Amino acid sequence: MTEVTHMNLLQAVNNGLDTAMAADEKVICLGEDIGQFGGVFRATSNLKEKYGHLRCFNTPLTEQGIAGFAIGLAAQGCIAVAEIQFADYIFPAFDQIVNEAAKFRYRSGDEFNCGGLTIRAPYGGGIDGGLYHSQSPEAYFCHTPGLKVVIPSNAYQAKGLLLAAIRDPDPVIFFEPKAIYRASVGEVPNEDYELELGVAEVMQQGSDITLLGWGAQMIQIGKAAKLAAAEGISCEIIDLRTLLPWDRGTVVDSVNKTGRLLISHEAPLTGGFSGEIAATIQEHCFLNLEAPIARVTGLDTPFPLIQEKQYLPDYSKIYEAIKANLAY
Amino acid sequence: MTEVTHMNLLQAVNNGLDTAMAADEKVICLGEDIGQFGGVFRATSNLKEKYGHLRCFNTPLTEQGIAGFAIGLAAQGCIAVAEIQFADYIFPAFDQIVNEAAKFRYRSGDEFNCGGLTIRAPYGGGIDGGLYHSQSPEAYFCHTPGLKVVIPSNAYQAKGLLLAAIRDPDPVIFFEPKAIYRASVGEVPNEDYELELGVAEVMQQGSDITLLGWGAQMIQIGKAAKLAAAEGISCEIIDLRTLLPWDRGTVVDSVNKTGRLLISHEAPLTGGFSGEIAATIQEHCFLNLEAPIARVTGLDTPFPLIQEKQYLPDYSKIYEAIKANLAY
Amino acid sequence: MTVKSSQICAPIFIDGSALKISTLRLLNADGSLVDDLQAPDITEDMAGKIYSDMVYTRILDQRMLRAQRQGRLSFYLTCTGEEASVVGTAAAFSADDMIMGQYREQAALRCRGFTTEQFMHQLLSNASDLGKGRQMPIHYGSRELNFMTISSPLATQIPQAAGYAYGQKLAGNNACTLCYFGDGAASEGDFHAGLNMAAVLKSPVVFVARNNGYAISTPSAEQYAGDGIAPRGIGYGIKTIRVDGNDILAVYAAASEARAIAVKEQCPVLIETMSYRLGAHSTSDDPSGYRSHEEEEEWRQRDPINRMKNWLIKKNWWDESRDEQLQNKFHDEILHELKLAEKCPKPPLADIIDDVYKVPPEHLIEQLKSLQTHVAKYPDNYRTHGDGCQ
Amino acid sequence: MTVKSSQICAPIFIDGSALKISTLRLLNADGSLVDDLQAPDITEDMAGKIYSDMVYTRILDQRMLRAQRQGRLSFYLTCTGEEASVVGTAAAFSADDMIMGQYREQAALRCRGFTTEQFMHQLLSNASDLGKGRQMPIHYGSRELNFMTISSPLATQIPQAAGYAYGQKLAGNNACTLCYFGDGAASEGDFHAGLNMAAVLKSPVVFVARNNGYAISTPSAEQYAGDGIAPRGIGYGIKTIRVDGNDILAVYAAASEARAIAVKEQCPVLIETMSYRLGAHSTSDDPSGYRSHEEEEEWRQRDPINRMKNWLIKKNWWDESRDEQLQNKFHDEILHELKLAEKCPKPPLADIIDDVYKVPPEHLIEQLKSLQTHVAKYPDNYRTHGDGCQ
Ligand SMILES: Cc1ncc(C[n+]2csc(CCOP(=O)(O)OP(=O)(O)O)c2C)c(N)n1
Ligand SMILES: Cc1ncc(C[n+]2csc(CCOP(=O)(O)OP(=O)(O)O)c2C)c(N)n1
Ligand SMILES: [Mg+2]
Ligand SMILES: [Mg+2]
Repeated sequence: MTEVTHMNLLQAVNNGLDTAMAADEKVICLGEDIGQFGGVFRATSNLKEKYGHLRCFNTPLTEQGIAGFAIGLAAQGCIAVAEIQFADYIFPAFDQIVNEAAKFRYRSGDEFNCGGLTIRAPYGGGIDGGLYHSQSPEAYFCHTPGLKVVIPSNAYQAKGLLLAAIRDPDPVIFFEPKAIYRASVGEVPNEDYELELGVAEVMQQGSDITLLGWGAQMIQIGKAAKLAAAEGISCEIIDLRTLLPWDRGTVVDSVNKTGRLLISHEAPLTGGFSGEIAATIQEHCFLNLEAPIARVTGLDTPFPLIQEKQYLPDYSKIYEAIKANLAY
Repeated sequence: MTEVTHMNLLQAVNNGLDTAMAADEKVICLGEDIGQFGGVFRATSNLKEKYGHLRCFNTPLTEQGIAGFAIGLAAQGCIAVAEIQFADYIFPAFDQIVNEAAKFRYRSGDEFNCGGLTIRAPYGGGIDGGLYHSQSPEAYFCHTPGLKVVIPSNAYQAKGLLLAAIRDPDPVIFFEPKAIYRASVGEVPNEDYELELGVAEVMQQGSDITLLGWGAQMIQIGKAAKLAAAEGISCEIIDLRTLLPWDRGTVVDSVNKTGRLLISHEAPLTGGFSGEIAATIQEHCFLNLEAPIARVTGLDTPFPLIQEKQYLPDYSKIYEAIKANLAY
Repeated sequence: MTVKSSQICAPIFIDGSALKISTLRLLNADGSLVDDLQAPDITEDMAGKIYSDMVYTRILDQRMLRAQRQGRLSFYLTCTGEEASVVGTAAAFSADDMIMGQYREQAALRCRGFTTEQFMHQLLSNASDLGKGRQMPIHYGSRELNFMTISSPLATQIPQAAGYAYGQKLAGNNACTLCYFGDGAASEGDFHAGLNMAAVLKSPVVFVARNNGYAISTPSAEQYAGDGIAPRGIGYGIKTIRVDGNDILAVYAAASEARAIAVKEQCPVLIETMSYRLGAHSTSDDPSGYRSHEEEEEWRQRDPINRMKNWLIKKNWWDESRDEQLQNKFHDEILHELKLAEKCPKPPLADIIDDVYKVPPEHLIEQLKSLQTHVAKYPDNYRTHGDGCQ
Repeated sequence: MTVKSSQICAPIFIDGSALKISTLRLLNADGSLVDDLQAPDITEDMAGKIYSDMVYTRILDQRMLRAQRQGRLSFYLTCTGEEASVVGTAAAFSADDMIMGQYREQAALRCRGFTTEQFMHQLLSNASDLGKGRQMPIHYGSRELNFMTISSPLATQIPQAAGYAYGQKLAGNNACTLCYFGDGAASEGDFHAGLNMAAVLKSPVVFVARNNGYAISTPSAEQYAGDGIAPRGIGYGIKTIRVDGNDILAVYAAASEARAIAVKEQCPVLIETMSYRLGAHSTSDDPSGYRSHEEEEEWRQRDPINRMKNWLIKKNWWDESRDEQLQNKFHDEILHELKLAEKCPKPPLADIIDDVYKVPPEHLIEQLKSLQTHVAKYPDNYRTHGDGCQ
């Protein structure tokens, strides 16, 4: 019998990092304030104490440097786990991630690779953070061949996906839904385990419509599905978990069954990853679709502060969109 | 009668810059090698001579600096036209563009703005450039509310859209299809004129299928449409011209008429802007679509060198996709 | 053939610590002048205004910190300990000069005349906030006062300041830009780009590196291995000075001279102010996890406000009873305005799509309309506190 | 109370040009030693190898430039004028040390043992190119030779080198990293990040700033306003030296010492080599638009290869006839290999999706399949030149 501990998503991240560092001394954690202090969210608590300042350390304040340094570490053979303090601050590292990490193996003909690289960053709204502590930049990275993009939605996933990401032979961007860092609590195995990347999780079976999302949106989707169920609407719920490469097969099968698809994410609508999914699914499920694929997302504005609630795609918006889709 | 000059796309860009600088002394051009040398493609030829080194100058080699400096210039009241030498090198400036320029007016409640900013960059394949002289990064910017994204496909558009972009009150990213810098030749009015941003151009009326694209792809689309016409297929061709905000109305009207849509771009498929367009059109034209929306794009790999031809979405691939779509 | 003086003929490396930069200091802790210097060039009025602005900032910070703990603000961040670095620099500039700050420079805004009411509206994200409630507390901005709206991404303002100042140079009106940043932000690539571009393109900008020893939890020993920020200025060919940031006279003297150089020579200047962040990084932080009380205490002894007060008293420009009066006045005013502001309405929903572009495009108008319909259907889900105010 | 020596009490700014860095030079143009120095610590074998690699690089460059003009290569870029800066540094390092270059360091690759055949396969994007024909000519790389594959985006290798060297430190095998970049690339934010991180985190990396006076058309006067790159090293607290980049003995001496420091003290070192890009930036460039023939001519007089040859001859380690022989040998070998390589096949189509990920995911396999079907249908549209070779 597997021993488990009740913990929240943040603790599961910490536990995943701890597990990875204990299992392999090549695993190195780096980032702003992650040493002594354990990170502004405390995702790296106690790691410096346990594994020493050479394996868990503060960096100077430079995201492009952190990414570049971590790529170099990974190219040398280390397993580099870099933290970007907020996903909003990943953009100074964009060139290193998109032009370098993503293309490292390809451009060298596999002479070199930086597959040992994982970049973690808390992302998303829900903490009164306004423009610069709330963004969901996943779509930018999903348009970048060579990267993998992973987003857990609960504590169990967080540890299992993080361990898989760290050990994956390709560079992985790992976004953590900070809104539910503490709110999402569950049983997490004490042992070392991995959840396969590239595989979506069907959270609930249903027959009338498929609801698809990732990260903190899974909670909103779950609530909306409950409201819908009360009206006799049976929702199938899919947590995508890995956005790049994404599990098309699972989504296609589901939509072929339900005939309807709703996708939800916090990022702005235009250019958000729901567009890619909708475009692919309309192609693969054209004859089975009974209504247009619906997208419930953030507005096409920067992330506001005082109107955060209004901006976010919440359960009531999803619920309304489900009803509209069924009434189509 | 308007006087015109026969010129290529590159000369039209140069002419547009010249026209803007002559008309308004607040217009400043800056970038790597754009002074004395006139830029590596010579888009800024003679501007330093004509307007002096204070208004047209080389910068140190730092794209993040160029973008930041140009944002500051624009905030101060200048009209800043910055060149990024290749679109592949715009990523070090990503934070300044996406976190700063795009959000400048919003975050300040309109106390400040950098609407005077235009960033020009040659983009796309076709010059044996491999990974780092061929990229089409437009989708990254189209997911960024606050920016406008403009791409001309011929000399006439280049001058008119560039002048509109420079004078537009919002920051504009202006990508120039370098593959056809010299190949695309046409009559360009000598006078000062602007083409409205946000408005697509219907290049050819048709009834069987709508073909949508931008930049150098318009040439491939045109060729494919000719081949199709020979088989009795009538293509409507739309050049999107402005990708953000894009002209949904024109596309919806066209697809409602033809019942079919094919979108083509050089950028990789996954997360490319065709996904957004397809997602939107399937929503708005659901009942009129006779086949899935087709996308003919670059592969989901970095841009290769030796297999560039195979990688690019060319006329034959578009032509095959047209036939497959009509046979659906 | 002989070796020219700029040549060496043995591979002797210059040590990383070769360039030690001295610190300008004029004022002792007891308010006496170092080495019995001449009184610096500062009028009683100016000294009074500077002191008053420093005291105001200290009280504003204390009061708002408490308000945040009481749950009345979502977030706050103090300037405590660095008031001299900020007021001493800002006071040396003209109202036409643009200020581009990092976030810990509310003292400069006060110095420009931002009112208590304006502070409160921003902190509470009210409809009257110039920033329309869009950014977190402390992200102030005012076109009227030439104070650029604060942006969270660090160091981005540095190349922007270089560009802004270049525009001022072209405009030819003898204005310049004052740009603040921290010892942490100085590690960002944008710092390098901004200082180098300003030097090469001759932008009249005065950079103030507020070296307060920490970037959140990261001490400067883990931020850089050189002698702080100042030597980098020399590397870029920028005139540079380091000052004791807790010494208001030194800061003001350096800043006055820096502004004069920037405007006269149309070039950048760098000032590094050596000080200490006496409080937590922000209300989200607890410094006890990464530094000692003793260290904090040591710096508390060098409080810049006390030091200036001692000097003012020595000069007979000030006394303790006026000091108490002033503090009480600020205290009452701030509390009063806070209460008023708490009763003010929040920005209207329609604001949410404004200013993304100068004119909202069609798709945003549509998104707003459907949002409004939805909110009207679920009003309880979207209530914002605070309604009705004069 | 007196002022401590590190204090000043008048606002005197340190001038941007305060820190002037001297240049190490050992060898005069005629091959004599500066100031009749002792002979530097270099064996005849090592000197011969260095000289041979410099000459090889010069001839390779001349030959490939011509091949490009003949349309046999799509692009080329020479090291001409900077051979001493590159070979003199690379030769001082061990085969275990990683080299991370910018793109003008083919001489370092030669020094490591890259064969003419390997050069040709990369330049012609052949199936035998270690990089599988994916990058433009001159983007070499070899795991076996510890030479990191070149990447076009400038300066990105600098923080990567800091990280790579940190990994070497942890591995504890006394290897270090040699990282090259140009005077232009040193303006990128990544330069700042990389040098500062290496200094703070104590990475054993030797940075070589190849200051050749230009970044494409931009002269260094428009690149920086300070005294080059070296003073920046001091700003980061990094041991730094500037050398005459056309003086092979100075470069080699500095590099040997730099490597010793980096490995022994486990810290970064910065070398700035002052030289000149004698040719165009690349085959896409024409320098006549931005600099004078006189300037070029002046630098041609300081050719590093000639200077070394004069020294070798003075030492009786070399003579003109051996020189001619060597040149002819290289010339013939290169021409021969070029011809052979021109007959080699290009990489197969299936390669196009390899190495995006370690294992191609399903969507890429699908994309490849449909591409293969399409190409089979339109073979004429997708022919690549070159087929059949042993
Ligand atoms: C680009 C970016 N990265 C990270 C952060 C998160 N962050 C906010 S303040 C801060 C420390 C800044 O330190 P410093 O520049 O020394 O200023 P101080 O707070 O000491 O005044 C950090 C890391 C940010 N705001 N922007
Ligand atoms: C990020 C980036 N920006 C621009 C370019 C285009 N570019 C290629 S080489 C070059 C000049 C580099 O000059 P320098 O670093 O001095 O090296 P040198 O060519 O003189 O050896 C430029 C601007 C690039 N490759 N990468
Ligand atoms: Mg600080
Ligand atoms: Mg150079």
